[in-house]
Amino acid sequence: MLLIWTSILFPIVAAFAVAIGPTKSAKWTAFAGTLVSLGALTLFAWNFPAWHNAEHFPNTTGPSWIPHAGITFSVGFDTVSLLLALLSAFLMPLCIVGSFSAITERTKEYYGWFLVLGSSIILAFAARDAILFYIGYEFTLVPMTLIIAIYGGTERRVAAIKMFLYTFLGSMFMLATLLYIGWEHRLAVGAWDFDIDTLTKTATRLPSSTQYWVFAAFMVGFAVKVPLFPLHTWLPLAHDQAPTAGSVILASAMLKLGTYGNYRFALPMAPAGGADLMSFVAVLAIIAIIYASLICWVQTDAKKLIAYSSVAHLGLCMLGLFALNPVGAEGAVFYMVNHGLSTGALFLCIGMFYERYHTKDTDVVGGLAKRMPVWASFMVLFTLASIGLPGLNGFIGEFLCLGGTFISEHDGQTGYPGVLGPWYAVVAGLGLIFAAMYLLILLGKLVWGPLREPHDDAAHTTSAIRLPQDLCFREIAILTPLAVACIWLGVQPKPMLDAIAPCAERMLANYPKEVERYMSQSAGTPLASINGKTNESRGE
Amino acid sequence: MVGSWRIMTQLTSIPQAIIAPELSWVGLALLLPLLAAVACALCCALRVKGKAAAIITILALAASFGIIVKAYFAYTGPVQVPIFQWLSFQWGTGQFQSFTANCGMYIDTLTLYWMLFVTGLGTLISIYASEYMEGDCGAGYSRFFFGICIFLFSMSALVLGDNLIMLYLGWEGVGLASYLLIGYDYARPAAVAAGKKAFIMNRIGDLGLALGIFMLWANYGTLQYSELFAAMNKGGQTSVDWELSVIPFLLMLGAFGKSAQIPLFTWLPDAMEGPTPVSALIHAATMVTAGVYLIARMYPFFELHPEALATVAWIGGLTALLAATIGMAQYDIKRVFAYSTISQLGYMFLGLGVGTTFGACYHTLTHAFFKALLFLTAGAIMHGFAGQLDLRRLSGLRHLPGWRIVSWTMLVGCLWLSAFPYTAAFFSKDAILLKALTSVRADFRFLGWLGLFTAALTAYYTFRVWFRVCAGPLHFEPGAEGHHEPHDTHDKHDTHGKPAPALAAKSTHAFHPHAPRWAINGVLLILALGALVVGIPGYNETFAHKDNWAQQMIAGSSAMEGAGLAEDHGAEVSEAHPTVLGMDAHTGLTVVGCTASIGGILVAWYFHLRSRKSADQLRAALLRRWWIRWVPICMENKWYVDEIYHACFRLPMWLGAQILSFGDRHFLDGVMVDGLAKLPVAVGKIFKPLYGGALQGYAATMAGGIALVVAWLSWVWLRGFN
Amino acid sequence: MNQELSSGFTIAANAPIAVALAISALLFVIGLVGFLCRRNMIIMFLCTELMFQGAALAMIAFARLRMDVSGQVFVIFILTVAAAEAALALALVVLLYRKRETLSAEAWSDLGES
Amino acid sequence: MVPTIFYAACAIAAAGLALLLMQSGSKFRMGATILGLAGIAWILVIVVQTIPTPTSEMGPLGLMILCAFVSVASAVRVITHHRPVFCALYFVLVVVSGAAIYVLLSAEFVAFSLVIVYAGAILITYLFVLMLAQQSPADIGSADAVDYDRIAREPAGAVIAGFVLIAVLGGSVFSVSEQKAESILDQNRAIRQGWGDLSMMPKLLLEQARRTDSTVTAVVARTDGQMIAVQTDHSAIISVQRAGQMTPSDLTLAPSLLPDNTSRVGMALVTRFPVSLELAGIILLMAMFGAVVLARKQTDIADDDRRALAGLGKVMDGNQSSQGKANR
Repeated sequence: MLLIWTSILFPIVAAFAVAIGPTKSAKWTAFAGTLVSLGALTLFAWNFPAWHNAEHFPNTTGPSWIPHAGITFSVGFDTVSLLLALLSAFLMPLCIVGSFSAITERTKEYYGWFLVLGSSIILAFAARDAILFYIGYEFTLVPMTLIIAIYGGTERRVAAIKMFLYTFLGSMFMLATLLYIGWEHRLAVGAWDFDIDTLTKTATRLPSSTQYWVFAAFMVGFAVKVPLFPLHTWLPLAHDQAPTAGSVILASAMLKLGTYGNYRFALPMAPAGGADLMSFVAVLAIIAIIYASLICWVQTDAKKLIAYSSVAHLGLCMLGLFALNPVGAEGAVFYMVNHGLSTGALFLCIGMFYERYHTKDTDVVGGLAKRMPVWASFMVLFTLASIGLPGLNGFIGEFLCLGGTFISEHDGQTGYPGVLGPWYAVVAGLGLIFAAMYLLILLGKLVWGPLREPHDDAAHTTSAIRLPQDLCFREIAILTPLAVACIWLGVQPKPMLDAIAPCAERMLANYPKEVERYMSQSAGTPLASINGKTNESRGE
Repeated sequence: MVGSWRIMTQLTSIPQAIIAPELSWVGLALLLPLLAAVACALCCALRVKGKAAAIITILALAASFGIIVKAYFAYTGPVQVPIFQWLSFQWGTGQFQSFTANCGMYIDTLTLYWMLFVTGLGTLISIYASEYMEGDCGAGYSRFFFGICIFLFSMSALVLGDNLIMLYLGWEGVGLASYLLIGYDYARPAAVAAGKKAFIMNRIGDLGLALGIFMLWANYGTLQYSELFAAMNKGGQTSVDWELSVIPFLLMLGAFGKSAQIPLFTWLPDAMEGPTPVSALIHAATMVTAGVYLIARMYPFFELHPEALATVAWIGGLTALLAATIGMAQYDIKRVFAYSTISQLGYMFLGLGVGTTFGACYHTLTHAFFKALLFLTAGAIMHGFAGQLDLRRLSGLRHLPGWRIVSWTMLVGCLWLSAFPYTAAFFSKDAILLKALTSVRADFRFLGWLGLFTAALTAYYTFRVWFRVCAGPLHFEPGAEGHHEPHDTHDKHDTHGKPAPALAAKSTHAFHPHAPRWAINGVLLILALGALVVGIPGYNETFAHKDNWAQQMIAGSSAMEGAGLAEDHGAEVSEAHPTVLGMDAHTGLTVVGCTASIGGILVAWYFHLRSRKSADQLRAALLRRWWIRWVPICMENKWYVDEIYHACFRLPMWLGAQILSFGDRHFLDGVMVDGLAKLPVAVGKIFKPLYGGALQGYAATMAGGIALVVAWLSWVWLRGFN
Repeated sequence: MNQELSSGFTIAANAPIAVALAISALLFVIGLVGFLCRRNMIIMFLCTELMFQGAALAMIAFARLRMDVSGQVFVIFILTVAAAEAALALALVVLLYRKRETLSAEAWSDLGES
Repeated sequence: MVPTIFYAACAIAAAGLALLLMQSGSKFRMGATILGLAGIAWILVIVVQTIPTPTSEMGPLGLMILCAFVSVASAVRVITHHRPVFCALYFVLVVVSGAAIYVLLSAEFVAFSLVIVYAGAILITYLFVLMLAQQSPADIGSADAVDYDRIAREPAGAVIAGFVLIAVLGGSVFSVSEQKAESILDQNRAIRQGWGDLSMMPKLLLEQARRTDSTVTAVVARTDGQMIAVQTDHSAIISVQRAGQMTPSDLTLAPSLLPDNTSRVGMALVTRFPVSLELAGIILLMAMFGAVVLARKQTDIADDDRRALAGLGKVMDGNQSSQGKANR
């Protein structure tokens, strides 16, 4: 408990220290702050009692905050949220070190806000109270908006505002739904309570028609954050304009809040709605995969390409989640962590060459294997991890997501019936081919091929800190932990898979019977599912 | 029509594998290449100038080979060796409530058979490459061997793995190695593009394989070979369930991608952009046979649908013919060999399809040797003549001192490739064609004849190369590139193979081709010897009437199940069709095969040695006649397959992607999102005059607001009263 | 509930009080209209005083109706506030007048976006 | 009462007011004035009609209506007159007629303080400022006022907003009261409150008690803890200590001894709203300070001078000082 709060609050303490302290030491203070946060969380994970048993949330009690509204400061982890929090805490110091040379102006504000960002992300993952979660979830937006709007590219203001408003709009749906469930709880019991478990129990008791709307509203909220197909357009712009470290955290930690929200709220709270809408969401996810992949193919901006690839990858993650069986759910959770690692690393790599050439246009720069062999090696490694090469981390999640989708239709045997099936997997699998296509094209342009460099040396000289041609020690030190993590998770996924399994089962606890109900309904009326879909699309 | 369908119930059981953790030392065959890869990567990182990477690689691969040999002699029966738990978890206790794909090995004769030539050839080709790549010392040398080690590791994982996920790991891993090595010379866009193409086309096949794996899991609940075979042994899956029957087709797609069959064959010729040892090892001898291995390994499952194997056969036969026709019209030596590889792989698939796994696997073995040999000789020529591979610009190399070993070993390779009577390939190809020709199915017999015709074409284009390059008057022009040839190495070579003074006058830039040294020559000789040795099982069977070693190896594995039974079945029906051209099947085939082979060679001799002009005349004559001119044009342009793919798939998709990209930015984001965001602004503009800054505007808003609120309140109250 | 509310509507039961209330409403509205229409800042403030008058009259009327002196006390407070407001507002007007040499309220529209 | 009729009256009054504001020429003025007065009269008639008035109240009602007309008419002039000074003077008329209505509503004290404070103090201040800010006659030229006094700003919109307010409010209020016309004034409550106020004023209570019975020496609490028990005939019984008596005895006070309006207001001020009273004082004080600060002659002082005034040294480097500015 103490450790969790340390990991949440210490960055904020460090942020104050950064604000008060001298400009020179700001970056080291920030680094130390994130390290302590990571250390505390690691220590907590080391002694975490629930890695291997299904005991529900070992540490969940917390002091009351607003007693008559039933809001408490309760934090605690299950393995999934712990993994995601660890991922965020792990990336934070790397991002801070990665910003040493990129951020040369207004450094104090930058590191201060960055620490606040890290803190709020961990808070969102750790929260056991829905309102506390909402606070962490929403508060990430403030520092991120500032980081993009102040330190970003040429269109940073537009990007920051669009990101803020868009995701804010989405989370309003989420908040409204949470409050609604809290209200239902009050009607039933007579007192407010926003404990997530309590809310889940309340929500699952609602009639299925209500759950349908609860789920739909949750989905709207989280789909913006994930982002799912028609609601994704804020992401490429934000990524394109954000500074490198901002992109990393945005892709690796903040987008995970969306999928995590589905895992923690939408799916377990409204199983009837989930069962009704699973095929709809799956179709959207598949559209996201294909659509974003195709767009990636013709992107010339390296960062935008990675941003769109995030859309595609998280589409696959959502597909796995909505396969509603343990294989898919395991894959999806695994994929959340993996995507964080590999995409974060890719953003870092691109940031590193951007610092040297001040362009991300793959038509202008290319063939850097000759100029920056060390960088090229890392880039190739992370790209392969992102493609999903077996033996690296990306593969496990991708394969399980796809496999979960494939076997979803197989009733009875797995204990988890579903309505997706081979055809969904076939279409989504095309995404795998596309992923190889666009990422290899990126590699082919950026890393391989004859050397192409922009000719204006002005760009080099204006850079405040002169960087060596290839990566310096600091940059290698950033990428190496990520590379090790990518390889390690690819070779030894077993401990993590075992840790996720009970959580996945718990999340899916209500699904077999709900899906069967849905299937028996739609069997009675063949058009039911189609009607459901059109209703839903109208609702959105 | 013989459905293997009906045979299903007669399956003899596949020997059940026992779990033998004590055999885990075989895992060193996996581990060593991986460690060597790490060492090579370190060499790369430390920018080692010497040949340390090559030495490490050779030692590791040789040790790996040694381990496999030891395992071969220690072999008693199929075993399953667990190593560590990889991708596995469970959520229940039932059969379908766990997902298990551990890192482990499944060792049976098929595994050993494959591993023997994979590691053996890997070692030899590494030795060859240690000399071949020496020009890149300090630049890409370590990277090259890193790729080789990764490849060997992946290939070993593919073959040794005890479940399909391990196979998939190896499957993608060899794809990666292939990608890295084809694009080894990354400054050349063509090489990069070829690597990319190879990876992506393989990925298409991989998707099929992955889907097949899912389907297997969905229906059998396991991916372990031993458990899958046990489930097969139980039989019972005779119901016509579309899910079961689709399994072989999905797996087949993977095999077609990896083994460059129609429709996924176009990457292989392009892959020749890679360094020649890579072409020899990966794109001729080992990796491309992974498809054959997959089908052989999963052979029982290919009988889940009656037409699955027939599809394999047809694809194989057609690919063999198509690739041979293209190969006839190519001028680049490596491309000719590449198409011949596709063609020979087609034979293997034909063999698998018509039911002789033995023939297919035996052909894989022989092909590995002679094709590696051919590629390595081509590589030696390319190495010596600064990248020159155009067979019109090289001639009579056997007269050149220092090039004799190359010329004669190349002849061995060519004889073997053209299935010259009583060479190893003759036996292996015969095994396939015999099976096809004696099949009860008419279409298989047709494919057999097609295969024979292809054999004649093969003999022709093979010897077209040899007669052009090695025979005839001495003449050569150097190639354009000398990229991995630092100048100082030239002089060193001159002492070894001194070119004749007359040659210097002939070549334009006073060019000195440097002849290969001991490593290349030695490897060529060993391979030529190997090509002879792998014929021994064939000799034994044909002349000594002993047991065929290769057949025994295959028979001991899962691959034999279908084959053995189909053979029995074939023997039974061959009463009705005992003959080929009226003779006993064996004799008839020997006669026909000899005719095809020797006929092809003679034609090649006439057109490409005796009267080289007549070849051009023939071509011109064909081009003059409108009704036949499409044949040479199509053959020279590879039947426009690349172009068709481009027009049918790549271009529409690319256009679609452009449209989507534009739509995403300007419609979805521009119109929908930004438009929605502009709505409040537009509404606000209506009221904007009120907020021009004048105080009264704000006051008026206030008054209006109060009026509205009061109106609403009074309305509510009035309703409440009435 | 209903009963309680309806008792609140006895305000108009006495004719003089009803008339006073009507006047108070009219004064308030006239003041409002004046505030919106006039451009002279001083007159605008005068109009707010007019609105104060309306409110104060309503207070007195209700005080009479309820026979409760609180209403009258409130009017005293209104007077206080009006005096304070007049002092400050007029000081401000003087200040603004010094800056721009005009009493027009439209000379001061810096609050606007454009 | 039918609300529609009331709305029509409001509309007519609004039209008149709008016409007056638009200043479209003096020929409309008379018509507009008549129209506006007619509208207002109609409103008042409707209001009076709604409530059946007892004959005893007819006199005050007549006076009330007279004052109403004066008040509303002069209010209209306040907002329509071109000359600010006249506006202020008309406002005095509004205040005075308003004070008359206060008296009619038996709020004498407030009425007089209104006249003194408003008409006397505040309006004089306004006039001062008006004079201060008045343009010289030469600037006015031929027209009798400057533009911003002559031309109203969007009168139609303002009038609509205002009269919609009154129509809606009045319509709803008066339409309801129609059904409640029989309600009477809550006299009992007022009496009770009056006695209650008296009980909180012990000296006055003693005085009133002595006025009834001169032997009273002290007023004591009754046995039920209350000071005063109000009877149904509006008289009150208190418990008093009489001279020469050991035990307290009851004394009945007649309704005529109720405290008058002014003392009740004063009492309410100090007993029920003491804090508000203090706050009002503070507000006034602050307003005075504010007025002094605001109206003081503003001079722009340079940064360096300001620092000098604050006792700080000058900033040496110009560059640094500019940085300092940026920081501020």
